[in-house]
Amino acid sequence: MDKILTKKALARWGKKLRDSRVFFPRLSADGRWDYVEAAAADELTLDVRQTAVPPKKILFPQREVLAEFSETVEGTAKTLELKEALPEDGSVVIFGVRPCEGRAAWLLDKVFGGEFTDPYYWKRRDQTTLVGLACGTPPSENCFCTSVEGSPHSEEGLDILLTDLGDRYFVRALTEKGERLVSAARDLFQNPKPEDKKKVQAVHEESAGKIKRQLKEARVISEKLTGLFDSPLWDDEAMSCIRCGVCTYLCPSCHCFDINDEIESASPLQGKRVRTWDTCQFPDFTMHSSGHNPRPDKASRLRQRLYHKFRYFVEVYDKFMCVGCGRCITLCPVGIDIISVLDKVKSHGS
Amino acid sequence: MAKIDELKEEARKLLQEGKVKYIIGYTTGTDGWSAVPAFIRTAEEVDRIVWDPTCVHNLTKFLVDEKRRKSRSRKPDTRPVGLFVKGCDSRAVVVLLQEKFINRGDVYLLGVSCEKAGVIDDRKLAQKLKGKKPMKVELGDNGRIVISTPEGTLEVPAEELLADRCLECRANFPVVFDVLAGDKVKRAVEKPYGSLEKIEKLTAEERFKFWKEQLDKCIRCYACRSVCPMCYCDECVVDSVNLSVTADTSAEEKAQRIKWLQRSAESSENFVYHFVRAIHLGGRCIDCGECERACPLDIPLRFLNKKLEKEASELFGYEAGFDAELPALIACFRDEDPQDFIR
Amino acid sequence: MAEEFEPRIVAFLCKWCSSAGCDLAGVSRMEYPPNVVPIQVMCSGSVSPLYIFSAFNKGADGVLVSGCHPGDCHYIKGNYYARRRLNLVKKLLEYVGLEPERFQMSWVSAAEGTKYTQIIKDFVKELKPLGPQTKLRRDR
Amino acid sequence: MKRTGVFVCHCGINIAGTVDVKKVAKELAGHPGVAHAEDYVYMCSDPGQNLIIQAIKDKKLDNVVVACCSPNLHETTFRNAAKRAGLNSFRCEIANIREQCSWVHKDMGRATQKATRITKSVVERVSRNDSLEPLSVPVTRRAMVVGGGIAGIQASLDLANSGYEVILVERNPSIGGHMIQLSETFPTLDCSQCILTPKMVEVSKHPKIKLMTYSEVQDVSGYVGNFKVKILKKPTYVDPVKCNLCDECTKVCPIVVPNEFDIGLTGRRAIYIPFPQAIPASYTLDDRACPDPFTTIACGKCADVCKVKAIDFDQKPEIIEEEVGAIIVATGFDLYDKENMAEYGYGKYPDVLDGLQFERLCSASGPTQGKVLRPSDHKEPKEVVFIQCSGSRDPENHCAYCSKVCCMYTAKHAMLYKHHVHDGQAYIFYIDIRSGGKGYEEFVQRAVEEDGVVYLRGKVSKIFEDKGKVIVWGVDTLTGKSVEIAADMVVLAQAMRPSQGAQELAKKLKVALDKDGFLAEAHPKLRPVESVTSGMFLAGAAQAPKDIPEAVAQASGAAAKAVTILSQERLFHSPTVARVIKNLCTGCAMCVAVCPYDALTLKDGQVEVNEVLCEGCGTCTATCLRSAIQVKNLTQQQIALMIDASLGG
Repeated sequence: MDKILTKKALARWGKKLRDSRVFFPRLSADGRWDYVEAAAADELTLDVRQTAVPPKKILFPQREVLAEFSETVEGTAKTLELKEALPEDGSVVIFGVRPCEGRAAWLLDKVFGGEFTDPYYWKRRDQTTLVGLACGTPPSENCFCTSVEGSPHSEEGLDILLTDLGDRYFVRALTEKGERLVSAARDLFQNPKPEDKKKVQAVHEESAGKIKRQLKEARVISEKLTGLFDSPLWDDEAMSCIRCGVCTYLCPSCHCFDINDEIESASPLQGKRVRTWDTCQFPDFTMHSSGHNPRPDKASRLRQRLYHKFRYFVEVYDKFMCVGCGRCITLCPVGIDIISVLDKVKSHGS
Repeated sequence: MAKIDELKEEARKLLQEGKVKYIIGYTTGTDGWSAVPAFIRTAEEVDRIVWDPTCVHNLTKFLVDEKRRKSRSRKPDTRPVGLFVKGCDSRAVVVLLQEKFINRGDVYLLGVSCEKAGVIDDRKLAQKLKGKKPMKVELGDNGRIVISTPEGTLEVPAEELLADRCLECRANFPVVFDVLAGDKVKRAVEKPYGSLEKIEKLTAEERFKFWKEQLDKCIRCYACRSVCPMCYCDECVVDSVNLSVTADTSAEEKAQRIKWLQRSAESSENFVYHFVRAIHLGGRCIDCGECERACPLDIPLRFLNKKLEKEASELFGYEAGFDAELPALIACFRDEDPQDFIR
Repeated sequence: MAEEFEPRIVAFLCKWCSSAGCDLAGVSRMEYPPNVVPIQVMCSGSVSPLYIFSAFNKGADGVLVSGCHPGDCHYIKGNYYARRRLNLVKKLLEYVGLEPERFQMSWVSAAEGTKYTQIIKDFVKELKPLGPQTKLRRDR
Repeated sequence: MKRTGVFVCHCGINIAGTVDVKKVAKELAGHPGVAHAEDYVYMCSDPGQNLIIQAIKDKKLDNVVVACCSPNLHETTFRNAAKRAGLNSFRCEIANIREQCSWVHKDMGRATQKATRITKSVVERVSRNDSLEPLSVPVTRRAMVVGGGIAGIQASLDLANSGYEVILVERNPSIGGHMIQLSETFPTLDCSQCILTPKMVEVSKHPKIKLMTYSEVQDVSGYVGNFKVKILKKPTYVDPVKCNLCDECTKVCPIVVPNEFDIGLTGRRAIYIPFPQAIPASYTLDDRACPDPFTTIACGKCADVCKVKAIDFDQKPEIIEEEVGAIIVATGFDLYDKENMAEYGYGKYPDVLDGLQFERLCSASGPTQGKVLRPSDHKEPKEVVFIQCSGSRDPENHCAYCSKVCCMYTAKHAMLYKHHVHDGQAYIFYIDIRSGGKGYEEFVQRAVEEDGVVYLRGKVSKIFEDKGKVIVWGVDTLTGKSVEIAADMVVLAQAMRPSQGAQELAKKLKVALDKDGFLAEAHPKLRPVESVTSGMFLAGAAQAPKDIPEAVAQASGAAAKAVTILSQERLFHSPTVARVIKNLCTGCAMCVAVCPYDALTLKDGQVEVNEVLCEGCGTCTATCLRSAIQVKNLTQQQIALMIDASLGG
């Protein structure tokens, strides 16, 4: 379903959705872009620079309570009650999602879906509508979505894709959820004219050209990785790594987690079982209780990150686990550049 | 900054004569303008070395990796590592010496004086450029910073771009070095803790509001401690994996190791984490500002460490990173230490 | 019905002076409010800042560290290190906006049962108007 | 999971009166790791202990927590009980719910809750305790006694006669203390010097006593059983061996200074012997009085007249190092200075004396050879007023405490006065008469009945001089009439204070002081001669005002206590010492810097603990940034759990 929405009407569309929690990227007081929940008064604004934290934080929050447990004591008899804690009901709409971020969601769907589905993720996913915005100009210097089988207007994972046509948006509802969102404010939309569709075409083609950074032959690299597990390359590339979690925590497709019991009272026993983000970049990620660590150094951890994204994931899903948003490049405190590392992989030995 | 060429010559000599294992310096990153750490192993590579106001990193951090590697290898290469140090970085070296983490012989220090300038704050730069992409950032004459962009070059007074900590720096040339580029010109700082005032003058409630907002942002990616040269512990106490784990520790005890805080990045836990970091840096932080720079969420961590630096100096007359022979701040006392807060 | 707020206080007492002083208060049957749970440590010098952060994190409304008077430390100088270390802790806590009353330190000798009693009375009195400590407490 | 047993003591109603012990036991029964919890009326009783022992066996307990009185009282009792049941004694810990809970609260509900939290926190602690065996160290089987008054003398003799070497340190040129200054002693009125000098001689001749007069303790290090002491021996400039006591030197010495022995009633020369029976019997050149014995400014007359060449200007202060296993502190008292007494003329009236001055006045060896004459005009005083509690029992202006001996010695003074001046009249102003003690009350009665001493109940408000008389204004609170006496002499029973310099010494010895500056005993009832620092004992007036028999008794007590240490081959040292967690230690050595006992050393980049030197204070733990050094059985892990328990539940 294709529609047209004037930019003036955008805000009203947002207002129409008051029964859902609406998120969109905003400039925070300290000058950062971030997806934040809109208050009643807020005017929807789109087309912004890249946020530091991707919308992953809404679909796959950094802390998810999986269950709550509490113990009751009768004399010496103790009974432990365990109760699952699914995310609360309530529809969510996220505006201004970048196509790469949409694709990231699409990758998370694969991880948390399939044979074993993750109820927590899916409950959030199902009640969330992603309203994407095609990138007219790349939101980041380091965008390279086109190199990893994405594009500034790719539709995977999104429910709606907006394309900026100057004074109006071209609205394409991609899923039922998306259509529902549009029909919720039917009167705000007009039907597109043929020239609109042409313009969209133009905008999309043009935008792809604006992407400066490129990772050439990603598939070749993926193949090449198989032979390089023990290469000294990793030591060299990891020299300046400081083993922080920036690249992974802020990656829209990284999804590793840790599960802990947060004991709130020892007697009677009470607490929560929580899932929190974790990252292969932390030394204790693979630490065994024996003290042995199969990934003892940062080289092996850098390698793991790249292998997961460009080899293991490809083997399982035939997709890269990288959407080319470039956050890991932009935000790395020591300027480690995934593109140049992978380029080295490609040129390695040849 | 022309003198940097002397350092490069020195570096080349050191490598040719095999006097150092390798040299840790700066080179230009993939963005084509900002410096990143470089590990120079051959004389040929020396040309990659750059020195400009984007050389923000405190390379001292990499001595920690070096020590780990050394301890792991069977017959370690005992030659020193060449290390480029600014004033602040050199004070980090002093603290590492003071805490016997390294020996003076482990490093060959290529000191660079910031003279009247320092390094830039890329956030300030971005604001100045309003979306323009820099191609090169250099220190021009008369303390101005020259930025070349595709749209042409522009000159800005250093003060407008320098990192706050540089503006409050009291050691803008290395306190310890083997060779030095640039002159030991002391910059006059009338208010070494000026940046704290705007927080200190707030009421308790306002201060709490401020810090809660800031620390709520924290996602505990630990970039702050990872980039900090003082955070060289093999394992941070807030992680406490091995603590009190001995041969006779039961699996259950391992499972129930001390959790000073939960992994959840929640306000209360973030407070504990940042408290521990701040207090552990008391008398050790040399204000290289790396934690704040590395933070992807722009938490003004420097204000925490700077506060304790201020208290240490005002309460105990202690300044970190100037004398490796002194005992650590919390490993000594004076009879006249203030105790007005004690009943 | 709303009960009066009763602050929960953790007190780290050094074994030789303050805990003995606390004992003396008992022996002399002095009375003070039961808001304090004492934890006996060997020396105020052994009180790590982590204890204080942790106590507030776990919901303490107030934390007291008490040791021997300067010069009287059973371990010669432990209390001097405590004085320096905990001064920094106090400054830090106040800097992030915790009410100054919530973290206190005292010198109580083995002979000062009266002083200990008074300190606890005052502490509780000062904490009550502040209400529960929620700033650093982990929500449970 | 370790199985812990919890035993809650009622202590009669001492605990059960304000703490619902049954509820505490019930609460604890539900606590994780608690396999058994019960309460009993007296846990420390035999049946109580047996109950613990049984439970340990029946319930296969790994740990025991006894919730009762302060660990200072019964920790040993219960640890031994646990041991008898086959547990390691360090698997037993005490939760103090009496001194620190039941005795200080009234609200049963809240006291019970607090007791529960205390006990839970100790359960958490003990659940992480290690089984430890005491460390043992050899004992240096000699003792040091500080202070050569009657207490120090008695303690030294008792120790020496039990066969142990004793170093007796006295800062004055002679031993004897204040007792040697007294004329007679109550209640027997026998001559003080006559009964003391034999003991002094015995000290000087005793093969096992090393007497160090004119010496001061400078520094003490080490620990019970193995103290290292540095003693400063001040130069006397006279060789006691050569000196034949001919007394020629004092005759030629041109310098006269007030004589301490007569409390300024007479003068002495710069070179002097404190008193005829001084021990050691030798002269001392007081280098604070003599201009400068090291230079030619000194006249050198004494050296010139000394036939035996005993005078040696080249003597230098010496630091002598000794090793001892136990130390007895008997530093005695001084009188509260008259100059503090505004109402009594700041001691500026020559005929207003303090008790000790009057003793000298009555003493056969005194300035007046035992005749009672007023210092001002050497006339015999016909009316003498004695004022008790001068500076004592006056919290507002002076000392809050009762100096205990004044009632008796004032009665004695009045009597002695009457014995010297038969037609004289003695008045005594008093607040109360405290004559507890064998024969004491009778003694006071004798003063009233036989010697017609007039006791006036009331305080003296003012003293001033008028026409060669000392006018005393007071109130007789019995008749309610104000009294004015134009006396010839007034004697103030000044309060007793810890001797000057005792405070500094206490610091060096790490012995605690009480609020009045007297040495603090470990327990007011049960450990009256021990200090809180093990291996250090207290004797005499240094601990509190007391009379001679008490001082002697305490001295013998302290000696006996010291013997309990010296008689051991080896001493057992607590094993709750620091332990380094090697994989966390980076060798920054901050802990080495803070350790008060030099128990830590840096060895190949890591810290090592000398377990014998370590006292387990844990200052290292708080200093270490990586929690790499922990005190056994009080680790940070344990404290963290205790914090949690003391806030929760």
